[in-house]
Amino acid sequence: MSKPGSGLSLHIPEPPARPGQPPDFSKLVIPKAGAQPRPPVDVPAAQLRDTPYDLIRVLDESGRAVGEWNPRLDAAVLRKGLRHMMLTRAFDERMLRAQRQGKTSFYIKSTGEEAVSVAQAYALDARDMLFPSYRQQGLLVARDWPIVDMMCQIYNNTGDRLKGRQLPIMYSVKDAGFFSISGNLGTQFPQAVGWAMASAYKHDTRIAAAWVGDGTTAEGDFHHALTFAAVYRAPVVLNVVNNQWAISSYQAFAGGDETTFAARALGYGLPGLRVDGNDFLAVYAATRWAAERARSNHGATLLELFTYRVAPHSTSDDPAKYRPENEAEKWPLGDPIERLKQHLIVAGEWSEERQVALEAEIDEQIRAAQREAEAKGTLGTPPASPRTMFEDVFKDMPWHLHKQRQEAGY
Amino acid sequence: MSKPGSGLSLHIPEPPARPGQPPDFSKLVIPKAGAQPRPPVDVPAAQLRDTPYDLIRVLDESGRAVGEWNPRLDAAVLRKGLRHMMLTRAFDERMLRAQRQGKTSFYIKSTGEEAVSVAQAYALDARDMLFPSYRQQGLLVARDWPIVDMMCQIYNNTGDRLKGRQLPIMYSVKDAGFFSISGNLGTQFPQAVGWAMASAYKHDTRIAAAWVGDGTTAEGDFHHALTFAAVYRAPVVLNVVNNQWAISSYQAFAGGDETTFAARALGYGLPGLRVDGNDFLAVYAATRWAAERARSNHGATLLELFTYRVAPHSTSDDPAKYRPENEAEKWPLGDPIERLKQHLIVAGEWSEERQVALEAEIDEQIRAAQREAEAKGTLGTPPASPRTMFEDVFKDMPWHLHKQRQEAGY
Amino acid sequence: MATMNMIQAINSAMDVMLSKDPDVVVFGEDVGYFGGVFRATAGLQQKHGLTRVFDTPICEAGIIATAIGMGVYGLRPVAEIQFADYILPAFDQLVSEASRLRYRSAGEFWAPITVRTPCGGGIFGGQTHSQSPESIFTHVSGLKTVMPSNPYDAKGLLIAAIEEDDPVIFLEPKRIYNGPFDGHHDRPLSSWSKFPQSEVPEGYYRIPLSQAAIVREGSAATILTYGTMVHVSLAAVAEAGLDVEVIDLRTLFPLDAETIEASVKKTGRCVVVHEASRTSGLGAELMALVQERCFHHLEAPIERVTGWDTPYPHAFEWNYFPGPDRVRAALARVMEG
Amino acid sequence: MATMNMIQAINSAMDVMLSKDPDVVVFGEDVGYFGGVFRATAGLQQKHGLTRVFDTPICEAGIIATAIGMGVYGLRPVAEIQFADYILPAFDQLVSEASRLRYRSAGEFWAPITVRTPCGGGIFGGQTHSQSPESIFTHVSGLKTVMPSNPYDAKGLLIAAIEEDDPVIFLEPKRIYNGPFDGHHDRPLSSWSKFPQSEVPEGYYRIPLSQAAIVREGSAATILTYGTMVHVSLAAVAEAGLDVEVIDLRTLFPLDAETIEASVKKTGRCVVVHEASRTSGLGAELMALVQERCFHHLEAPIERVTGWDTPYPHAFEWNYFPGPDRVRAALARVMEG
Ligand SMILES: Cc1ncc(C[n+]2csc(CCOP(=O)(O)OP(=O)(O)O)c2C)c(N)n1
Ligand SMILES: Cc1ncc(C[n+]2csc(CCOP(=O)(O)OP(=O)(O)O)c2C)c(N)n1
Ligand SMILES: [Mg+2]
Ligand SMILES: [Mg+2]
Repeated sequence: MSKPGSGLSLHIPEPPARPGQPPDFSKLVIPKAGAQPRPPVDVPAAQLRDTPYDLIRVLDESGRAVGEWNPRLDAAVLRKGLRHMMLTRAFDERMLRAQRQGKTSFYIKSTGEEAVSVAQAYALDARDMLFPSYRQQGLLVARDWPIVDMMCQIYNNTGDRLKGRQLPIMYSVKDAGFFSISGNLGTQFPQAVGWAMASAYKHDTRIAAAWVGDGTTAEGDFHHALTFAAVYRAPVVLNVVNNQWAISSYQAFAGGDETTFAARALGYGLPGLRVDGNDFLAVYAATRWAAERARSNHGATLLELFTYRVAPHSTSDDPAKYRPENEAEKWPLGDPIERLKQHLIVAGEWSEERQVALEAEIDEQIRAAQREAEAKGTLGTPPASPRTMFEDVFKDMPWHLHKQRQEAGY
Repeated sequence: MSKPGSGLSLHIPEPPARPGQPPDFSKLVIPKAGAQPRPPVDVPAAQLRDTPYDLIRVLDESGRAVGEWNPRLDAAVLRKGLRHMMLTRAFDERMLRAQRQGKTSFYIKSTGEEAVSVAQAYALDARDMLFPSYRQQGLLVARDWPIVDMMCQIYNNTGDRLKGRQLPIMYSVKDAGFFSISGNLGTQFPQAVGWAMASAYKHDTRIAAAWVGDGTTAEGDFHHALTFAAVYRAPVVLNVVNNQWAISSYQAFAGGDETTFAARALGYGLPGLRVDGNDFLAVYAATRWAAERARSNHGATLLELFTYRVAPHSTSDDPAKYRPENEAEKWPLGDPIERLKQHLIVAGEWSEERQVALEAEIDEQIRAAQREAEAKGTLGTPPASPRTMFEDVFKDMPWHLHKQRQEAGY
Repeated sequence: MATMNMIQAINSAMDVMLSKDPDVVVFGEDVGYFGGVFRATAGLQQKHGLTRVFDTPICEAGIIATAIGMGVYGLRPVAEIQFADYILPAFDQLVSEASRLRYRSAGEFWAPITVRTPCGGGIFGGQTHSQSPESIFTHVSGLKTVMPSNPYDAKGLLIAAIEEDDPVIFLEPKRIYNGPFDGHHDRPLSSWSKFPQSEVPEGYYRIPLSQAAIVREGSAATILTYGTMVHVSLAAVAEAGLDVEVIDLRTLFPLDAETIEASVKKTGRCVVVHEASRTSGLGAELMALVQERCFHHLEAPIERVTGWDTPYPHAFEWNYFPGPDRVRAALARVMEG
Repeated sequence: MATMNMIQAINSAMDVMLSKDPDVVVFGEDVGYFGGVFRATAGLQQKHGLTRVFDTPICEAGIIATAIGMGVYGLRPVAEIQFADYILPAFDQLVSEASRLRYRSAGEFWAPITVRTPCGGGIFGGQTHSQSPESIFTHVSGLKTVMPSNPYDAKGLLIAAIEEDDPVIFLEPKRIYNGPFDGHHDRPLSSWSKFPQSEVPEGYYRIPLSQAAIVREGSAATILTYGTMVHVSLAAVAEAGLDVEVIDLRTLFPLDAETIEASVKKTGRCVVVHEASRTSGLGAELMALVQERCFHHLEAPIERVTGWDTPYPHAFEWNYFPGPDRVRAALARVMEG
């Protein structure tokens, strides 16, 4: 839009391709797997000024695990990871269909981002506290939280522990160390830092982890979290899931054209690691590094998980309106499930046959869970009496809510 | 507070010295003057990853101007700069005394930070828009805005253009391109970016400049400003005046122990320059670089002006309660006025005699201005009828304010 | 004349102003290429260009601060906050800055910004896509707050808001974007095209701020309401078979006190209806205003029908939403009392 | 028993709770080593340690978010916002998070945080060191709002607030930190030591939230007020020579409706007094509440004496501040009307 010679001009970012144009990832630089050095977990952040511009990768094209970041996980663990990722994806597919059938009002899938939540859950301890966004359902799946319970929340049915108060997928699972998801983007990021500070204050050994998307990094809360984490050296793993899109907004609208999101760490003197988010082993290794660093009292790390949002933003969204239909297929970093499966097969620890069998088993598991959940009703089957909607505003119900409940006739 | 072996512990920053202890600047690394390379103004930010960790300095110990950043300014300009810095300091001293005499309720000095505002005003064009904090009175002085007008605002007297509405020193001078100062820290930072975006939108040639202190960088508005500046490549110079203190809080409470404030720029892909804030020539040169870069449509720059708050935070503050009494004297980067004076003398362009004469002349100028201002009254001499307090809430006064003014009896 | 629903009318208002005034710019999360999650800006970037209608970072405070800076420069920014629930991160920039700038600079600077944002429930948006925050804005000196109830008003009021030199919060009841809603969620939806207020001029016209509309004349009682609740109230009145005057406030601050006073003095009875939660809601101010001005005319206590003092519970949407039955019951009480 | 001014009483409340409960932590801008710009935390870091009383970055939203996270872990954070004017950047964390957490998680998580902040004018603080934002907080479901008017109440209420499992905004009228202020700014200042409310137990005691105090019994009319205005109202009543009942609300939400109702039913006349600006201020809710509950007992329109709907102008401090003359005039009007 610059009028040459006529002075300044305003720059408005644009994605490389829009509907009707061929997907274009030519600007994307993808370093060789295994080429990234793994620093000791207690290295001073000042010695990590290049990591934000690199990309930690373990799985090479052929599916072999290479380089210093290879976490050398047991095949058994990897098979479990494969299973949890597949379970997450199958769950998403089922719930999407349920939404289409009107059994719930809304749904958000994490397709293509399963490695982020599952591998990160593995890299953290079971008692570490998670402050997720709405796209980390894989964390709950990986912590083996009952799928049925998640479905009951999505259906707002009589089994919904949240009493029908929350939008579907806005889980809260204290028993799984999974913090109540907020509809307001980013607010959990600095709260996680506060939780971690409290853990440190109590000389506890538990750390916190939090997630935001690329778009959400623009919120003030992102800055507040990094500032407090740096100043008090809080034991927290701060994750930016860069899936390239924020609803219809290309990541450049959060600054992604200017530098990496991992680079934000440099401004606070924190380590910033950029990771191939579709590489289960790389995600596990980088998260493990950050968790060990935090647990050994060396403070916070910012992780950028570089991935792609294969699904629409939510069931209210239609990506065909703003990005090439086949962009997902052209994503150069592939699919996390495919890649882990390949790795296991190459390692002689898995086969197409077992894969097919596992798919069938998971499909049955999900169907069974859904039957069980739907036995408790779907949207429109009130989880409880409307009386309950006046509870939990305060610990004890004040007079005005008693009065209003009466007025409501419940 | 760490209990060894008992798990995590919470880190709380502490300044190197508290009252009763000797000042300690031993951790401070001060590079040699002239050693810093000056990149071309259109260099990609990606090639400026070290500048935030350096310190741009031009004046060496003997007072000579050395190195690539030497702006080679005329001696006449430097003498004017010396004069404006001295005028700013004398003005501060007078107004402090006036506050002590009860002629106003409040005052904030900029002692030791005069080079920041005066040299930066020189490096910008007269029509560029300034979005200052409350400690850049030197910007107005350097733009030759009448001292009398500033005093009238401080006195809230009949000459106060702001009709007595604002706290003393919260100037607003549209005619000098000086934006209304807000009592809320940092809010002007993203507003300056918006102004700069508008200038670019209109293909104007004017740029914006904004100032916050080290402590204020922790506010969300700081992050919002840098994000928008980076995304839209706004023509704005964003300044962090790191004077080591935020009231009683050492700069480490904004993250200053973990890295530099200039390093924040890296996270947004912006150039970040760290400058000796008490070196008039370095401040001028770095600001000029950023202004030229912005004006030639290469976007925003973050400048950290490394200086020391010699004065108390304000007339409500007593630094003896939280920092060593003589810390200011021990500040290794000296005094900006002394250093520029030395430079001029070494260059044969100035003398102690002329200095003494100038001091006397300035003293007389300030006294004359004060007499003129006080002729219009001091605090307690209403600037206008209380009727005016109901004006300017809206462009046109709505019925309810008419009614309230009536009720008030004005 | 064209037939427009509320989204089309709002889109048309921005289109008209973008064409009329080169200093008008429109921006917000997803408003550019995509045209907004509610399509309010659909087609505007394509028509008016990349630098006039564009996406922003997800940073409500930054959006408002940017608008203020642009306004100070001399532009007329129209910012969208994707949901009214998400305007709170920008609260400081709106209250401490946009609303105070003219006063603190004694008229040297001001913020001629318009902040559009969809509000209210009835769409199963859950706690954070259903709120009605207007009441807190009506407490802010220096801010004007508007909420239209139909396409014709929406366009005329939005154009007036954009031309206003004071900051305006323009709240859009999302439940009635596509058609009026009388609260009977179990009945088939009606589209705007069947209603006269969908007859909207294609071109420029204004509806002045701070002027309420008497949408139904009556003598038995007065209902003070706005937004979606105008339609709920009209349904309740029809069902009650009472000759009630229904006033659509349209601008919530500064209020049109004269119209309110004249009506209540005529009817002697008053019901206040809004979807926002009750305590310290705008209804409280309306009740205060009415009793200050009409005390000796009041024949019964003023009743308020509002959202409950709880968050908006997803599954209990219709237990929270103040429907026609509750309005009817309140009318019955004021008629007795 | 000791003689304390309000700052000392507030300091003592935190000292007592820090000693009593190892999960209590105190933080905010300049509250650590320095002890706070109003000295409310003076000596507490030295006594209780660096990690229990500490400074924070200048980031109100971060302070509140950190407090929420700590509260979720199980601590009882007491956060200071240096001036109530600067609480707005934290508005989203307070309203969308702290106040909603218990509800949206159906009781799994909550934010047992106390947010202390000095409010109000009368100290020549200008527009951004004088505001009274309490009204907007009383509109927020899930938040409790408290404002004491003397040292004894301040300590008892602050201890109750810290022990509360719901989030509490604890507003401290800074004008009366050192002594009560009746609005006669031209008269010599009085110190708390001359008043019985400065007799404060050194140890632990609580004053329950949501209980108003009748600070002066009377039968001619009722004044509903809180904070600094309690003292202004008492002065006005004395000067008017009327037998007026003065109620110090102490907790602004949830209100003590019973005490209010009983008093107005007894007196039949009511004046609401607060320093906050008028439109949609807490006074509006009080007027709504009173007319809902006492309509048939009211013999005159309820009057409100408040700050004007403008920012707080530095040089016109005493033209803005609602002094005893304005309260007396309002009393005269309700007695006639
Ligand atoms: C404070 C706030 N602003 C706006 C929204 C509306 N919104 C919901 S999701 C979303 C996009 C988030 O994108 P990103 O952070 O990249 O996460 P992703 O959806 O890609 O996982 C927006 C704008 C919101 N929920 N909260
Ligand atoms: C939003 C906000 N929070 C807190 C304050 C109170 N306050 C005024 S100045 C100040 C310290 C600012 O320090 P810094 O940013 O370093 O600037 P300096 O005073 O050193 O120039 C504080 C906390 C304020 N004015 N606004
Ligand atoms: Mg994203
Ligand atoms: Mg400072």
